[in-house]
Amino acid sequence: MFYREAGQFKTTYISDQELFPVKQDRWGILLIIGFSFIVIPLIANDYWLQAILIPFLIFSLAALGLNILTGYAGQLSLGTGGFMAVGAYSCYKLVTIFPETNVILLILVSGFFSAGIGLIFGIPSLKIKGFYLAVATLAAQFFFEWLFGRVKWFYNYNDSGAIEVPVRKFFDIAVTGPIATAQTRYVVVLCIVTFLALIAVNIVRGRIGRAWMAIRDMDIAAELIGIRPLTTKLIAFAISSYYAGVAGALFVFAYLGSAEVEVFDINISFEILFMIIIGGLGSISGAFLGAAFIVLIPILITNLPRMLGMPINAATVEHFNFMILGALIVLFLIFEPHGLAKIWTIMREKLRVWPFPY
Amino acid sequence: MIFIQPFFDMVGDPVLFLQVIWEGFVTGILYSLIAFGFVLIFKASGVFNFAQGIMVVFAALTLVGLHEAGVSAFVALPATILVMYVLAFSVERLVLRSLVNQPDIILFMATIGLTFFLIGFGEFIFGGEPKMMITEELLLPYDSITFFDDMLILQEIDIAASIIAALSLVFLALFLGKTKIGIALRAVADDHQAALSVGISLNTIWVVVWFISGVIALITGIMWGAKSDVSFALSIIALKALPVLILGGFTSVRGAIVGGLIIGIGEKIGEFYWGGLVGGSIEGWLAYMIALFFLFFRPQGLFGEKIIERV
Amino acid sequence: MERKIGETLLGVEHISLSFGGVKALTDISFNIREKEVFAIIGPNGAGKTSMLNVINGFYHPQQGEIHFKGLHRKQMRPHEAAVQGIARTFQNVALFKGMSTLNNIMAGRNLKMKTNLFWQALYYGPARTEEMINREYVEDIIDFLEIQAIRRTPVGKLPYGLQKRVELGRALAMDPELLLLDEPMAGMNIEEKQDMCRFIIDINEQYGTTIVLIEHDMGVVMDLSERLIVLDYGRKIAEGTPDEIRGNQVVIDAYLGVAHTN
Amino acid sequence: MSEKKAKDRKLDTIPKLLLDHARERGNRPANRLKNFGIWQSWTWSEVAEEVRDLACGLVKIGFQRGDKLAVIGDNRPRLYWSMVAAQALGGIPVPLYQNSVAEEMFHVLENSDAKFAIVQNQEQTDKLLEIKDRLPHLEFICYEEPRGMRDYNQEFIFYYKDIQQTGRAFHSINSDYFLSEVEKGDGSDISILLYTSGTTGEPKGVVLTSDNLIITARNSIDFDNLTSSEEVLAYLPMAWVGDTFFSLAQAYVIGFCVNCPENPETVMTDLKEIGPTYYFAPPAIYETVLTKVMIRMEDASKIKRSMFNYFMELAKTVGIRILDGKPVSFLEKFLYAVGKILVYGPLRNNMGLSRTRLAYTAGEAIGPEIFEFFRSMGINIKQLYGQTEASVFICAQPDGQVKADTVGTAYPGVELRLADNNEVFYRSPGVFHSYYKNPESTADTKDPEGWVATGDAGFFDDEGHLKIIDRAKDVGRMTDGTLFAPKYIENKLKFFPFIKEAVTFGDEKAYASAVICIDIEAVGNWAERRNLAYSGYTDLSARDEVYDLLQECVESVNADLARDEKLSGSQIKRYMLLHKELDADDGELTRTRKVRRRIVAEKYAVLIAALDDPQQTHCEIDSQMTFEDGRTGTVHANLQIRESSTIKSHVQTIAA
Repeated sequence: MFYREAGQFKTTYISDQELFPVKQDRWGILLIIGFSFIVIPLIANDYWLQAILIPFLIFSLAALGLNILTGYAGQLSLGTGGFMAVGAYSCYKLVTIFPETNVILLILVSGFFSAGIGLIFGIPSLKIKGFYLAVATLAAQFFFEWLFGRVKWFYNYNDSGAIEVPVRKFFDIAVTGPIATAQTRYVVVLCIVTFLALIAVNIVRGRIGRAWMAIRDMDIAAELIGIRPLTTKLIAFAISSYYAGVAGALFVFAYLGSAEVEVFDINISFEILFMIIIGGLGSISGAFLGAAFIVLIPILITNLPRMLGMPINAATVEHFNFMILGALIVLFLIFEPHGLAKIWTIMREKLRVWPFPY
Repeated sequence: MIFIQPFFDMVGDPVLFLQVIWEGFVTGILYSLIAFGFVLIFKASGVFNFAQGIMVVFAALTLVGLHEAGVSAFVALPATILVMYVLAFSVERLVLRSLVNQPDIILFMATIGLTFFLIGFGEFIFGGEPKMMITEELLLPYDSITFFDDMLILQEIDIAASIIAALSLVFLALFLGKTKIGIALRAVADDHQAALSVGISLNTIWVVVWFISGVIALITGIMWGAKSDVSFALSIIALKALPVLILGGFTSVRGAIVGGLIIGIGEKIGEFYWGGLVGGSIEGWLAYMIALFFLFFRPQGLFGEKIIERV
Repeated sequence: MERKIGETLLGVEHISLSFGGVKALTDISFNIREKEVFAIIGPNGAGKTSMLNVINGFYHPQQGEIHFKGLHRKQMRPHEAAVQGIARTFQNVALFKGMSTLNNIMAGRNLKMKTNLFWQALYYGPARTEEMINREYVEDIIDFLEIQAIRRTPVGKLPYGLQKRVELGRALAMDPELLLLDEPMAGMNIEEKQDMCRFIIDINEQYGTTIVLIEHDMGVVMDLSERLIVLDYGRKIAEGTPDEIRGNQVVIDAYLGVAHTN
Repeated sequence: MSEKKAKDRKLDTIPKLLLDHARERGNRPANRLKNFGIWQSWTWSEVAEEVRDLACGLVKIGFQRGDKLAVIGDNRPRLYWSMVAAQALGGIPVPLYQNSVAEEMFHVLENSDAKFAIVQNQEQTDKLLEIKDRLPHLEFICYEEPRGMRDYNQEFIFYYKDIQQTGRAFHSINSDYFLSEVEKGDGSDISILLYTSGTTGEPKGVVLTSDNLIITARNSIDFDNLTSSEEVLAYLPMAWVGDTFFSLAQAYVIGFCVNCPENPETVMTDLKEIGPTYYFAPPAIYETVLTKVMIRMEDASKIKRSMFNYFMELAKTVGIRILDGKPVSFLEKFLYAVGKILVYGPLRNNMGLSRTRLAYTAGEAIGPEIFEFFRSMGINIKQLYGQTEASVFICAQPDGQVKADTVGTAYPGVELRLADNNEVFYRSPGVFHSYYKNPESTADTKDPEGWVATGDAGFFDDEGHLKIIDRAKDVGRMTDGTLFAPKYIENKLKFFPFIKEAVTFGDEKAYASAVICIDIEAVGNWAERRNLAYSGYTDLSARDEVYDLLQECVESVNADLARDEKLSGSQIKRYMLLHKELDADDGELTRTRKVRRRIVAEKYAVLIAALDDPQQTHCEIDSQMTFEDGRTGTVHANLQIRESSTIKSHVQTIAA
């Protein structure tokens, strides 16, 4: 309905392969970005930032990572939590070892550790496929849960066994630690997520992205046109784990403030898997949609009944959350395996051909 | 060096070593049972049923829950079996039927969804807190026999578990071998068309296999519940069935059993002799590592068939 | 036509291949010369596809060896074959279903694209330039195969005939020296077949690509190919020009033989 | 102003204009071609170079002043350039219809004694090679697309780019040659030779001078105030005068950009991408677009459909008034604005007409509802009346005075007069120089004072708009002396979807009557919706219900005619529905589905006699017909004749 594509013709391949070739889309996305960078910090209160927006962004990042591996390269992973943990703990160590260095930089660096780990756990993907691989990734999950829980060095021998995020300043504004305001942390997270999302989009639409999808859709044919399966998969594992790692670091540093290894247990791996299933496998926007969806469910379950004047206790909320999540996954897989992203594209198409039905 | 030491310990104290192996053997059997139910489903419907572990907990909880609700044990038992049937039935109706012909990975993820649903549902009904398995009521022994003047201790319940497990395996083997549905079931594993020619619809078969593995889950649940207590924490341990499968191969019953024992014994030994050296409780991941290690040499598992790729 | 044929490009020497006990190929030898169109025919299950799979390194024969452009090799991974300039289409289309026609063919350029992750991540500078150069190359193929109209369509949605075309395009994008076509016209109607024939001839003449093709439609084979071999039960039962083969009694038996017919 | 005039006087040939644009707006786009997935673009200065190189190349291979250059192919920038190149060298381009067969081309090439031919591709080359040995004059063939041309190594066949190559070399040596050649050009020079597919006999070559085209173009640009920023899509045959005028003359005079589609199949998508601001299409295309819209809307959800219908209704009343600058109430304005967001805007976008400021249609009468549909959505579509001999424009509708059934007022610089048989004569700067090598027919059409006979009959309505009614030779007089214009009435009838064909009779008769063929699909649907069972065409067309349905159509046509005092006498008094479709196989239609009036008249003489005899209410007929399988047989039918009420013309009553 809002699309006026007549007259938007392309005279170069560069303009033809723009991220958003249609002008109306460009405006839309600019609007969203502008809103989240300028308006939200001004209007949103701490609850919104702390309870919804920050976790939403961080989960989006993790989901983005998993979607690169599972949605684009077709390698199912159940170890996301483990890789996030690696990111978080390496970040913690870095911050304590280099107190002077800019924490944002360290967060980005800590991603490389999990990338490295991802590489190692990706190696089996050469030999094993599908479920076998999925199970293999569980190894990562449980191993790191154990490692960071047991080996005291990782949490600097705290009695609590938890990692406490120290205060770090950036142009003497506290960006991490107890005294960092929600606004600041939100903006930091937003910047990092936007930046990494852009990179993801670029990789996905280029040579590497095509190689991933080729492996995913038909690995034999892919190899026969000269795509190296192992390298391609390993790159996917590395990049995916990098995103997971940074997400993990942010999860502790910009969201929780302090954490024990349990926050990275297998359930978080599943939740993130669910995000990309509901959001849409093989779609960048899907990661965000899915994350939003899953972050919002528990909040709705808590608040809706309260609004209706029948508050339910936390445990029940937890139970409902599980049930609803599970049910939703099955429903989405049955009715829209390509998730919210697909639903959105269908809507967009409808708008484009409006008032025609197709 | 320090990692070699344990070997001497084993030789040094064979009885203790025996004890460890026995412990491992018992857990191994339980792994095998879960894996077995799993293989059943995978062979018959090609579904990688992630929910098998949860079904164990769910079954056990239902049994205990019913009993707590005042139902006598021997009514509760068949009642639970009925519940497991209803579960199998509804899974087939609501999930499998609508997902038929979808890529396996989709079905796999669906079972993860199912897992979550069952966890939420179970906890909602029976509450989150751990429960005691009604061992006595089910007339299961709970003493222990000792050998080598109390050096080697075998729990009677463990022995019972092993026996029951063995029995149920035998029983199932017979069932698969002799009964019409059993044959059909095996046929499905090889070729869906063939199965139809036997004259049993796929859907029935699916219900049946899911039901059978539900029952197996119940047995497992009881045994396990008797050893520890019944709570959803179990479901994580139940995931151990997965490395067992990798080891044994998804499609092989034998593999499930052998794999289960290897993992069970392997991780007990590892935990007991090496665990301490690296901070303890390495059971959590050792199984997976063992499995991964095996994968490098036999990607299709110990007993899985080799896949010839065609283009 | 004969004049343009050069010396041997690919040599197949005493290849035997078996799966478990099953013998797929037995002691096959033949030579393919530069710029020629070479056909492999034979009844179903004669081992034609297995032969192609051996040539581009997907199957590893137990005996015999293959030399391509002079260099001998026993075993090689498929992507190495691709690097050496062997491209391939499949009997039952093996496209990347989730991707558009354009991206499928672009994927074929993968080997020719080199920019590193860093530039890829920025989608700028070398990466973008490279992308554009290859896009131009691909558009050339799209134009050549007359599939402009389906440039952005996900290949999954395309009719069979077009999918085959796209697959050919993907193989062309590798700008191969040796092009293996596995039943390029299976299940096509007359017009589609004629188009495909035209394309194959044009490829052979315009790009000077050597072509090995498996095809059931004898008419097509006889028109297109300069030489062909006939396989039956994994054995080579005849080799020669179309005319020689037409007259060959053994071949006729193999085809009309009650043993197996398609 | 005055020095603009002076400048215009200097820029009196298309090549001169080209060089001027290269100087004035060198970097603005002149041509685009959808190719390899994007719109390849050429700026004016690039075009100037391309043309220069080609021209120099042509000279190298022996092109001389006065030589004819045949141009054959789809709309392609390079083909347009080759026309300009020829003109630059004082040669004469001769565009041909790209889809005509070799034989049809033969006549044109022979008659124009073309020495060079520049063609698009292998297909066209093959056609020429077929007939080349019978064309002594044809010396060189140059192809634009190399695909499949590998083995064409005859020495007289050249590749476009190679010629340009030599041209570039030539230019680098004598760099002022091209300029001087262009300077030699003059407005009175012959600019182009266009062959009209004459309805009778062989096509005639219409000779147009630069002045013809350029002056007319200048007038048209002032008339519709076109600017250099227009975007047009060139998709109609280059051999047709309209394309020459819009894509060459107008484009080069004012300097707007001409876009060429990827290939004939993709025109619609390419149209949408470009979104032309200035658009021409024959009525048929507008009609198909409208039908497509309607069909697609059929499948839309109920809410959408009713919304669509509501706003289209609104548009019919409001939109057109807004477009004609007539007053509308605030509420109407508001509702129309809403409609613009919900319906008109998106619809125009889907049709690729979002940016269209001005659209023309011509050639034949356009159905009023089609015409209204587009205008109501704010697309300023107008009708024009013209012909090759006039360099297109004779009449056109000024903004704000647009009617469905007239072709507008005399065009700037055009004088009009009607002969007493109502044939339209005109005189204008655009009047053609002559018919090539055909002085007698030149003399027949164009008298010494420069008045040209159009061969069309028409009259002016009370607002001075010309109304074309029919070919002059077909217009007759009824016994009471009123004009009888069969085609005009038949068209009005055919605008109704239910009527496939209609043949009217009235010349030298007391009253007009009509033989009507129903449209089996439209009427068939109508019947099904009333679950009215029928066995076939003959059965259906004999039904009373159908007659009643058609009665309305006929009478509304009569009402329509009544509004024209000159035609009101020719209202249809009696009609019948023919028992069979008119069929080309039975020789009743031409292959292009035009009615062969005379043959029909002979074949169905009985019916016509019956129609003319007020007593008869039925009429028996045995008629030959050819069935689908090619068998022929005779069909017997007893056809009913209906009276249709006629209205007394208001005009007359007022007059009285």
